[in-house]
Amino acid sequence: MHNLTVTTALGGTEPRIDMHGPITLSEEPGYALASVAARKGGERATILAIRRLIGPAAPKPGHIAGDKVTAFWIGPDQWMLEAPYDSHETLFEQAAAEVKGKASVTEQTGGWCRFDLRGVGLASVLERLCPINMITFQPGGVTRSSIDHLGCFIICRALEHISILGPRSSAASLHHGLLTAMRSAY
Amino acid sequence: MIINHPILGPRDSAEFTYMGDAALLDRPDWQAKDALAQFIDYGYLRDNPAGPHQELWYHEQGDRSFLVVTRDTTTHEISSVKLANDVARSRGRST
Amino acid sequence: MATDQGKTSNMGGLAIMAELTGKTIPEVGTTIFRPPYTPTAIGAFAGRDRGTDFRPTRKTPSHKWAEDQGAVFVEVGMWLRAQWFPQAGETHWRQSVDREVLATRKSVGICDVTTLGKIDVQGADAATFLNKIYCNAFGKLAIGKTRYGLMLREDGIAMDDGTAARLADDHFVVTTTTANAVSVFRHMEFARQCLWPDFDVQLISTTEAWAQYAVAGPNARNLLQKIVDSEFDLSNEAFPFMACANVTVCGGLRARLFRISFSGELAFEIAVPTRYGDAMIRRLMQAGEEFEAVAYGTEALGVMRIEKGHAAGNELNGTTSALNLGMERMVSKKKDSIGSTLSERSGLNTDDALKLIGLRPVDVKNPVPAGSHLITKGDPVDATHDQGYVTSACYSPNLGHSIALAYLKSGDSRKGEILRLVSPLTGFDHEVEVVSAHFIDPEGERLRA
Amino acid sequence: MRYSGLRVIKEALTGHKGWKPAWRDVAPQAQYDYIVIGGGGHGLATAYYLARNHGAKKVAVLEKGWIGGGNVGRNTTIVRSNYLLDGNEPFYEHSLKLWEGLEQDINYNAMISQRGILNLVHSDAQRDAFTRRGNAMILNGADADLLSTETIQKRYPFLNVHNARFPIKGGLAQHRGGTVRHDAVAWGYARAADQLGVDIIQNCEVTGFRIEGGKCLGVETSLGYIGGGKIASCVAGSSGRLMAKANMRLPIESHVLQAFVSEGLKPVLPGVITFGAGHFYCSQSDKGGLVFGGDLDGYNSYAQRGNLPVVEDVCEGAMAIFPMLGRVRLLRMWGGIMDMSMDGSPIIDRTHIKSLYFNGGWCYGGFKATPASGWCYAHLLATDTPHEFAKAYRFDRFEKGQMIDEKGVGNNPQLH
Repeated sequence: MHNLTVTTALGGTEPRIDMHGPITLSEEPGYALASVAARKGGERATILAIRRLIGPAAPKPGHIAGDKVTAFWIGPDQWMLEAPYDSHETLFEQAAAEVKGKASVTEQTGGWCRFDLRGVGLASVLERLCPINMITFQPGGVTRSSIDHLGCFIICRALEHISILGPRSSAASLHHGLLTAMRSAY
Repeated sequence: MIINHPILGPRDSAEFTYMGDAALLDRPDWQAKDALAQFIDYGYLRDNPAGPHQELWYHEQGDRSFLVVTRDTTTHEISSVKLANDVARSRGRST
Repeated sequence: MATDQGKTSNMGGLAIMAELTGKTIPEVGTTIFRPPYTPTAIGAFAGRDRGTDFRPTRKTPSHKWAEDQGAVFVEVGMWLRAQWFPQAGETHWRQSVDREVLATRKSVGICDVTTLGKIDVQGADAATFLNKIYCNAFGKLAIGKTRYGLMLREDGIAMDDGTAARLADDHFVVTTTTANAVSVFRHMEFARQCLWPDFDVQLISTTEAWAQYAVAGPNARNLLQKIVDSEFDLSNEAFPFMACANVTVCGGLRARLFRISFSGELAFEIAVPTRYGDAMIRRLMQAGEEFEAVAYGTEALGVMRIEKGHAAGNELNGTTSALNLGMERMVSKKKDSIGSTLSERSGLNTDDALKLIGLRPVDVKNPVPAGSHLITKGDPVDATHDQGYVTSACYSPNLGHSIALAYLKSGDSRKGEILRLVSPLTGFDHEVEVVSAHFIDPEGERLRA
Repeated sequence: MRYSGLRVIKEALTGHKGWKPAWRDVAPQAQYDYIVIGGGGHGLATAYYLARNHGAKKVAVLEKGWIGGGNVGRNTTIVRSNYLLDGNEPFYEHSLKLWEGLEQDINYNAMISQRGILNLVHSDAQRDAFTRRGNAMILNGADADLLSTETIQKRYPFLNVHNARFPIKGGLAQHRGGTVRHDAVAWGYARAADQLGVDIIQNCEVTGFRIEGGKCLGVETSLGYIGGGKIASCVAGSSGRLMAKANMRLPIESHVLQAFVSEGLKPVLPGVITFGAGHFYCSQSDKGGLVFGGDLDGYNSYAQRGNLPVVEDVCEGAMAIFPMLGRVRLLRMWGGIMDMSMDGSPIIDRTHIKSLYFNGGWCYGGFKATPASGWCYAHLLATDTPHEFAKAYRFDRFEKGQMIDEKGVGNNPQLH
């Protein structure tokens, strides 16, 4: 085994945690990501493969499903899989084995940084960041939008737990934007 | 402006990138006898109507779909939104 | 509307109009309303995006390492890239850059090239699709090989260039320039969804998913052999120029290895998952100690690519064609590709079209600054007699004088001609000689070593 | 009536009873030698130079609305000739020279103020590109000056030079550039043309062309048919709509560009500053308001209003470069319709229909071009040969592949 050290998107060796008011903002490096895009004619097979990977049916647009391995919709016939990094470092290989050539699978773990917001009153933070209707945005909902000029996935895992996936290279800018919005809201 | 995405519902136009007249779907055949003339027309001439206009919007900050949006250029009112992929297929675009 | 932009005077104006026309004020109506309703502070519109937070900053995974090395950074689009790495005793940036260039050409240098755009192209029609996107042919590229590709806009002008590596029959990794990564992806999505909707091809950007480092110089292979796991043969026979492969490094970490060269040296680019980027650059530098490896920045990268005559953003400036770049033979006539038809228009193929050439100063003490214009000796210095302009310039520590890339009318047939290089803006007027753009190793022996 | 200082004093002493309307209100005649469609800056300048330079007698300008009501009254008043390419620079430099002599020529105070224009530089690559541009300007007889960061800081101490997201690393200045009072340009040209016998007919909308045997004979208007020897379209922003009546498709899309003005301030900004990296430019009007703008909204539009994302973008750009502007209040924003051509450069040419001429595609550079556009268009109309400075502005440049693409973005009108 190699012994290369991992750095988080913010450049540290430990994930950063910030608390302000009722909200906790944490850097979450512990997830592997892989994108799955159905090939022509492989749409049905891809949906079935995703079900085998996550348990429940492949999520519809705007949704996330699954437990340990989850999938969320990212575009027509495309999903992103996520799973704990420690147990699923090569999630993309597992997915590729499952889709059996009916879908294109790409490792995306390094492409995204993830920040989780936890606490009561997340709507006040989110409404300062992006044009999401926080009344209809319920657990299991996923949307992609722009936060401070950065294209991000916003995932509602629970009413008091929202994940934001943004481009890894801009992690510091995104983190600053989230923290500023927290301070502005509370 | 709000664009009613056929899959995702109403979305802020700020999430999109405008990509021009939907006539850009009709790329000429390179082997046609008058291919050069057709490509010049395709590349440079536009109807540019004052009224309903079919145009391409790319959901760059969203699901990366290209949409064909019919929008009145005098009022910005949007009357129809379709996936460009479907429109391209229905127009018989293949290879 | 005077100083209040009609906010208060409008009512008075409407009242006068009413009197003149014999109507009441409501009958006259009001003017077209222009927002904001009430004067509003500009800061309220600008919100939080101010100062250095005006736009996001993009940093590569080696950013902190580069900061530790004292790197000077430069803005390239949204990215911050290390421009050069000053060492103790160096007081002028040229000292640092010259040292980085010389050390790389002499032994080995390492450069962070993570910022290059990367697009994963998969599907049964991936090769057919790339044949449409690039003006040169990709259908027959062998698995495990990389090819340089030139992308045209539909109007026949060069859009971007880069490489496409074939990892499997149905899987390519395309690289783009740093500046055009977003627009090229958009362009390819347009082609995929709108022009060829029935192709089986899937695109996804992987720019950020991989940390990528160029390892260049005569000792590049020796260095990498210490990094790449021993079951992978890096010899020239097993892994020749333009080869690519999935490998493992440092005892099992998945990585991608490309034998491509921007510097003109024997060179590789090694990509590892981003979270290992910081560890990788440190490991590379450590492994390079015995070869006196240097880290080099974008400035040295620029010097070496100019010495080698490689076009970059300054040459692909949105108005130049494959012909201007000297790559007209790459535009395949046997297939349809975006831009190929309109590139045939007469105005883009005149006898006196600009051609990319090299320049050297007649008096080697002189610089050859970018942005200068070229005038035939004896001609008046005015726009009518303008023969071209310098796109990229640098001091070449290998040649001991300044060199430049330039566009010159009929440039390819004017080698050896002495021209006036003028920059009235900066008060510069000297003689230069037209030479080949390939200043170093024109036969490409080094990069095939 | 000539305007002069003496005249102002005399009128002041006699109750201002002697002033006459600046131009006549006339009914259209049945037939003209030249019909210029569009009473904006370009149309009025064309009519003026037709009469002044070419001795044309029977000239009419047909204006759908009122003089000064279109783009000539909606722009941000900047004049400059800092272009790069051969097709453009001689034309715009000619225009700047005409601006310099305009007030004497038309006997009208257009408040021409050569306060200078500065394009900020943020990187070495940009400095190289601006060096090439500055040299091209000088080779074409214009003025250009490459400024260091220190000079800029001294001259514009309020700029955010070092602590910005895009620090300022110099700038390309054209000291002869500046601003002109836009409405006065329309009024001044209208008055000058009128004095040379040009009929200016307001509230006269062209509803169609009478074309027989491939030749344009005249125009149908809201005031009835008017015959003309030569018909000249000059309706920037409405070119697509008008030429569609002659069944012509153009290499043009219509887009909306927003502009903004703040409350009046004491003098703070000596000159015009453009901040390309942040899509923002700004000058201060003589009344004290900051006049500024940014990018196109970026989609086809004939509605003279834009959308909020661009407003935010422009205000962000404003504060990025002038942090002090945060508390300055924005009074108004508005949109103008731009004829965005396929290479970002204009067209002054004959059409395939005999006797029908076209001037348009000015993108957002129309105001500064006003005098030269009128000058060159009048030359084309009178002589049927393109003017030397406008010979590149032909329709056929697209089929020949001779685009004049300053920005290098290709056939994407929304990006020019």
